Amino acid sequence: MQEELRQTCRRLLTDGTVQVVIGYGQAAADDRVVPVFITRPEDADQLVWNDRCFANLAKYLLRKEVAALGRAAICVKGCDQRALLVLEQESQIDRSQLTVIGLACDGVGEPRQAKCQSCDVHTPRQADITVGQASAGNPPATADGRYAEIEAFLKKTPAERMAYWKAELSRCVKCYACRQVCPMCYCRQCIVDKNRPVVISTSATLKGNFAWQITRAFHLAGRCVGCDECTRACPAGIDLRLLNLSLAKAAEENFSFRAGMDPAADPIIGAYSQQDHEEFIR
Amino acid sequence: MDIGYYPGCALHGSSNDYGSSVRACLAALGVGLRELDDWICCGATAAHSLNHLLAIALPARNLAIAERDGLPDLLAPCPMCSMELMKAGRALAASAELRRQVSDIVELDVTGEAKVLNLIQVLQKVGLDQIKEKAVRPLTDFHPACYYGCLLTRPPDTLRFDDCEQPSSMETILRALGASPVEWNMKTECCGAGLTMADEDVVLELSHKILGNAQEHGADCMVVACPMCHVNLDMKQPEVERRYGCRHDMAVYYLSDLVGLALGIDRHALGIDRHFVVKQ
Amino acid sequence: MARIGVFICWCGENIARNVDVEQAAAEVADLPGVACALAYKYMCSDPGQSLMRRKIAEERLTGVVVASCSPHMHLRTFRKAAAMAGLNPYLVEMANIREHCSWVHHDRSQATRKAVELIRMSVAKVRNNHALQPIAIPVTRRALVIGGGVAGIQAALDIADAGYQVALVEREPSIGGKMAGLSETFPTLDCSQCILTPRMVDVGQHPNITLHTYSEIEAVEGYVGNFKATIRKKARYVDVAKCTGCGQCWNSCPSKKTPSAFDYNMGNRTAIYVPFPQAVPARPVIDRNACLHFLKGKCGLCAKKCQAGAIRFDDQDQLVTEEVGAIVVATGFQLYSIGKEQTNGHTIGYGEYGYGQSPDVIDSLQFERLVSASGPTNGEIRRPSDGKVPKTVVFISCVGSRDNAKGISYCSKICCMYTAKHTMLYKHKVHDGQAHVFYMDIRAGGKNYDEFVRRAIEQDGAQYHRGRVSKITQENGHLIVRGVDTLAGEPLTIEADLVVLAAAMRPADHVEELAQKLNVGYDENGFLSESHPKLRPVETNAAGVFVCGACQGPKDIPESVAQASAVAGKVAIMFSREELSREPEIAKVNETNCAACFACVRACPYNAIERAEIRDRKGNLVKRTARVNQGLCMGCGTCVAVCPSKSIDLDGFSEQQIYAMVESLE
Amino acid sequence: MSELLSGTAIRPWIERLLADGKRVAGPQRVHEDLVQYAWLTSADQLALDGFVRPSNSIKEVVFPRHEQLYGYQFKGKRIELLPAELPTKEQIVIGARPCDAAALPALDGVFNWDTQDEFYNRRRELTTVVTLACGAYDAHCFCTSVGLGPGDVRGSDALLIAVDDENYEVRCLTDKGRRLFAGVTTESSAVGRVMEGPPVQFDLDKLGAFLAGGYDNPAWQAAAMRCLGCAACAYTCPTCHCFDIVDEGGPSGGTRVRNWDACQFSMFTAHASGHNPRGNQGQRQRQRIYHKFQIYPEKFGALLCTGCGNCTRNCPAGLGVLPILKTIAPTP
Amino acid sequence: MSDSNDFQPKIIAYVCNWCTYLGADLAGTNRLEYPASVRIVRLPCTGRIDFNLIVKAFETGADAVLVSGCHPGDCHYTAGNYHARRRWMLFRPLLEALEIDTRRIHFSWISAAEGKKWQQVITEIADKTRELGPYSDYREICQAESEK
Repeated sequence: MQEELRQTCRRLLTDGTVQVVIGYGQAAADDRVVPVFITRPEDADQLVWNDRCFANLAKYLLRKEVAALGRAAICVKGCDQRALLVLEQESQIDRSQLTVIGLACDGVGEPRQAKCQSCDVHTPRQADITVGQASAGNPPATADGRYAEIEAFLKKTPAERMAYWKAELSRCVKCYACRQVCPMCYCRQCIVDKNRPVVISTSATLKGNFAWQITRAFHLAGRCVGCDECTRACPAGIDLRLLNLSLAKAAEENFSFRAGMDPAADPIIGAYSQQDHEEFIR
Repeated sequence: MDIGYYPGCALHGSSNDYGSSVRACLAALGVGLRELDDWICCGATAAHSLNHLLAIALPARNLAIAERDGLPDLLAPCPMCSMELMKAGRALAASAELRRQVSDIVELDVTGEAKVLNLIQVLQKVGLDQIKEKAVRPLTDFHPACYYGCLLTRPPDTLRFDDCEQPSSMETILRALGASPVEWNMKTECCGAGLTMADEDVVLELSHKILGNAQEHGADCMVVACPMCHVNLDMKQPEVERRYGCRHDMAVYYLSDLVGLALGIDRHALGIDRHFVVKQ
Repeated sequence: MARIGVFICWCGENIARNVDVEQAAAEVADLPGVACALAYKYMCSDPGQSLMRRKIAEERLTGVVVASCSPHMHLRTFRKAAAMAGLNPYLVEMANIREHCSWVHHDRSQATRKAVELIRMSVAKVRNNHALQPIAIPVTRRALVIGGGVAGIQAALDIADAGYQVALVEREPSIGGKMAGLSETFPTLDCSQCILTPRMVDVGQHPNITLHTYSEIEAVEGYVGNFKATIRKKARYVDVAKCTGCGQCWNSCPSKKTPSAFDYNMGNRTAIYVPFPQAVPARPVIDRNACLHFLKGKCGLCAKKCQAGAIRFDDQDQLVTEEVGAIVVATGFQLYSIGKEQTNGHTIGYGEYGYGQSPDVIDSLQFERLVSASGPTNGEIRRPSDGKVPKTVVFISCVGSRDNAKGISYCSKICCMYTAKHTMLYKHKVHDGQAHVFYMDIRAGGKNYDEFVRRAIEQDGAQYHRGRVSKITQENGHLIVRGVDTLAGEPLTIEADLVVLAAAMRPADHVEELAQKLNVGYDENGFLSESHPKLRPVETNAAGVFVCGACQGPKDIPESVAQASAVAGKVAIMFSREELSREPEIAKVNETNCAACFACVRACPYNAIERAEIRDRKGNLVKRTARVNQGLCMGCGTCVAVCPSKSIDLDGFSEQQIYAMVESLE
Repeated sequence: MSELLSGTAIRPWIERLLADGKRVAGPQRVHEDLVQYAWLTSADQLALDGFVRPSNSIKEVVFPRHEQLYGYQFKGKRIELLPAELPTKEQIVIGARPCDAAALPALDGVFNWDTQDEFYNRRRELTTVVTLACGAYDAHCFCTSVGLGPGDVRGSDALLIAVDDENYEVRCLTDKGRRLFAGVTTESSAVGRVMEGPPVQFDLDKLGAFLAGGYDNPAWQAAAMRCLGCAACAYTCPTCHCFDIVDEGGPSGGTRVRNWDACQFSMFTAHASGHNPRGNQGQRQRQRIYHKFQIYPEKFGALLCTGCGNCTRNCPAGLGVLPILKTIAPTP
Repeated sequence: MSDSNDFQPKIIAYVCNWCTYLGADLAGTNRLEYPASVRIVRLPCTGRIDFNLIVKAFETGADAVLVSGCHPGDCHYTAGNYHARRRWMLFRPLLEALEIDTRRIHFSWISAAEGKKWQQVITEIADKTRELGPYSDYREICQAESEK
């Protein structure tokens, strides 16, 4: 499969379809797989594909340093592709100018990452080129198990939950790795960097950290595609996935909507239906 | 097609003729009736004016039995029964809280899903073509006045069936079988119903008006789908005639009687020979 | 450094009773940025306002907080006053220490503490206010009137007489609306056509009015002062320019059996027809569903007869556009037809009144045609079934109205009056006839209205029965009306020859679609929503769109006409200036920060935000951004809430202001 | 002869320190795969082995991520300043890595160069650093390339060297250290051995030469291409010390605070005008390397990197000092 | 936990300018008394009310927050309240996950004619919040300093 990937990219670069392939490569110093930006056909062999290809490369499409490299092809896993769809819906990328190389994926990480447990996009959708065959096909989308963690978490007592978040968020140093890796965080100036007014305290105190994580999570409401890059990137090991799940769950339960799944479905933020049904407003 | 069957008190007693009529007629149409095991009162007793919860719980138990025994469609030939059952069904479907409450009372799992049908609806379910196909004897010599009474189409929000003021579903069926129903004015008037015990005079007057109006509009018989109506129009007819010194001589059939006759079932099997007014 | 003046109003005793205004003044005087704080008996009074003006000058104030009543009461007042003193009005805020404090909290110390906090909030806000300039929008001084009934006609004429161009759109072949079909009108019993047709002619001849009959609104874009309406002119198959209206065509038309909509199907018309003799324009249309030429491909008699050669079988629908500054909606009403399935799902009719079953059960508009001299019976009251003159007529009021079972909870308002009128007209024509009226109660408020009803009862002998009709059946050519007279306390059966149903008034069909095209709100019954029931009764929440007549709610002719003239006045006011000035408290995009996700574009209820591009001098795309159309934005701020980076903000309720207010509460 | 600290003695000793009201920090297992320096509330939390190094650094002990400098309050028209009280509690770091301890002298320079930072200095005075010589290294470690090693004592008050699974040799290096261990250790003949450090990864002279002329080298941009511009590297780096000063509060008053900041944020150098002298990530990474290997050394005569490798370990894109230097100044 | 009698819960009410604000005005006109510890922040429309405002309210020491606007269908701006409703439908689950006390966040539709309802809502919120006591959890969060 890796060979197939390399050939594909070599071809795309040779015939000038693209000027750069955004993909995965082997780090020089250690065993890690890191993002690489291949601009010459002969370098296509640097591309790798294995279960350590964690990064959601979609984010790089939004970085001007990368954009400067020219017309791009991007390697995506099923989950990453969902991000592309949202970015397209939010007119951040011009899909027609982009070549999407879908990588059939059986999951990443050893043991597999949490998101892979309930994955239903092993084979990326709407890819221009799909490389490889996922041994697990795309199972029918069912909410079963998709929200297991948050459901389990909500079974804890309020006191336990409060204690949990106090402990976890007290470690947050506000390095904003969660924001920087997130493909959906593309604001020109993040709300937390605005100081007139100060909506969110920039201090890495519990106050600032709660406000920040509430905001970060809610700004992803109906947008988060569950790539879990925020969780992976967090140097303090905070399970941000939980928060994203709670919103994804609400979106699916209330509006049977999953971000980045259906090109035809309208975004749920900035939209409404008179039929929206709740029971908490009096 | 098998459906649940809730006879209710009348069809087991005073109106067992209706019972046999329904069974025979539907059997001929290939509809199997599975009588609810251990059914109880439909709630059309003092309950429905005295105790709201009881009025729901009584029919609810019958519905629960149907649901338990996997009988999604439930026939209640007596309109009072079907109305009570439908009313309960709708109330239950609307409120989870009520379902919980009632389930406790009747010690059965009440879902309110069972669909209650009256006789006409069952025949509609069978389908006109089906009935026509099986018919062997056209009813050309019948000019019935179809009488729906007060309950078959009311209250409209509960029944959601036919036009509550100008019903025509019985006519449609009979017309399809060759009969020529008459247009008349008292299709949905009250026959006095239960007052037949309490205040016979009222019943006699009302029945007289109904029979008379049917007569004036050229009816040679009447068709009902309610045991109570049948009692007041059939059993009381001689008394009416005596009281008002007139001659109605109006045979009163159950809908299933005429359909049954069309299907070639004999009068005895349909229980017609147990009616009071027998036309020469 | 801000120099804010705080003016605390006693409102006589209203505030001072529960709030220690002097202490409050003393406390807030110390707040950072506050230059002076003082209490006065009546801030809204002349001396109060001049005190404020004087202080603005003396203290060189950069902002003002008036702590008194609700801003809905006096914010405008105080902003005007500030403007007179040369302070930008948008640097004035209020603290509502009356409705929200002194009137609802009777513990003086608590109320005073709250008042101080409310003032502190407003000070915090005003410190972050910016001077705003009203937004100027060019106005196309031309109006579009939708609907050619009496309301539309009145509005069009008044606007035209004020010297402005008007385009009048009517979906029927002629203007005139419901009123053209009426016989006499209450409470004066003057002939409807006699008073209406002259106005119709005026419309037809008015130099400032462009008439689009047999036309419908296809689309409307733009915003107040700058609308662009696309109008579909349905194919008439008659060249209006050539046609002289001589009548040769319809007199010779062989297809005569089409029920006339104008007569509510009580009479027939030809395939080429004018709906009624006094039609404006007096030009026929061809009904292609009835015309033998279109059905069978032969005939064409009309074409042969027409000297002017005005018949055009090849005519097509045309789309014309009208650019206008204001739009008047006057689409009127229709009757709820009980007994038939209603167009909008929630009002299902029951058959209890036999409408649709017996031809002799008719509705009140049909009755109007029966009595009308120009009607199908030439004004003789003959019942539809057998043309006999009905000797007993039962009128039933509140048919559908005030009946939740029919989904109509409102009173149709005019039925009591026209039913009384009907009984009179009937009596005047059928002297030996007897009119019966079943009613719930008689609502005859209005000049000479109750007298009118009394006349119907006392002089013309109409029998009024207070009660409902339960059922109407047919009995050897009679209608047996069974009801109850609740005053006599007994059931009542009347053998009638004719039954007239005073059916409920409902908005005309498809008015919802029109409302959506215009961004105008409507209630659950489909009546268009005015923007304030008392103070802005003919405006809507869509700036530049006005309503009059029965499309806004049940009304009689005088009210409709009055409302129409009111609308004309509003439009004339709007047109009296070169430019509109609009409230500047609207959204603004920080175009450098906007990430162009366009969530705001999706969210805006007014489609006031557009996708824009910023290009450098050479025309290269620098970035894309959202941009607010100042003419459309109404300042709700929904966009602000959906913008994650707050790159869009709301002047007057900016992030800065709101957070300052909240933080001032710590 | 050597001083010996037996494993069994460590916990009671820490409990005593805690009981005496001292603040004790040390490696703690947060999750099964995450070890961080943290304040201990009980001795059992201390984790000394089974990992290479904590994912954060000990700088927070002397330079917290958030610090109140002073408060202010609007009193009518006046503004009243409320000085923040300085810390008073003695604090001890146990099990610091040499690459963490060695960062402290570097920080001392910065916080005492033009002004004396009383907050930093006070904390520094109150702090005793007990370093534990490394027992393992990983692919990210490069202390030997910056002139340090598994047993380096720079910045330490005492050094622990594992003798066996149980016991540690204690080398007290300062009075603070000696005071801390007085009466805790026992005489012994056993001596701990410090292991070999990781192989040298790059040549400092070559690097110096490259930096001298490499400022405009396009290689920076290429090397930084995958950098996403977060501060995971800087905030877990023992030596990074940039901070931002902001006022937090409302109309009634507030506090002026100092929060960590990092040169990898695009906002770090953004001007009000909209201009940004470090417009792209290449320039920002270049700044980080230059600061550590040229600017700081020129000013203070030492490197601003201890080769701990945290930057790479914590980088979501697998970047950091070592990977960059390897691509820019590879050692043949 | 303070004694529930003397504890005056601090309630911040974000209300729309056209319905609820006027509803509160009406409560005033009708002299309907209610607890004095509520602070109204007037916004044009519930559509404008951002979730950050709720967080900020708690940061400034609110014990309860109310968001109130026009009934569905009545929005002065036709749809702002529908946007708001959807926002809160998503926001509450997040707060539950974070164990921010949703019993202290109230939403209501109060029309300009419902002065009575305004009085009831505020009174009930005050009572309920008094039962819950001061929102000490969030106060702690806000006071917690990073280690000194």
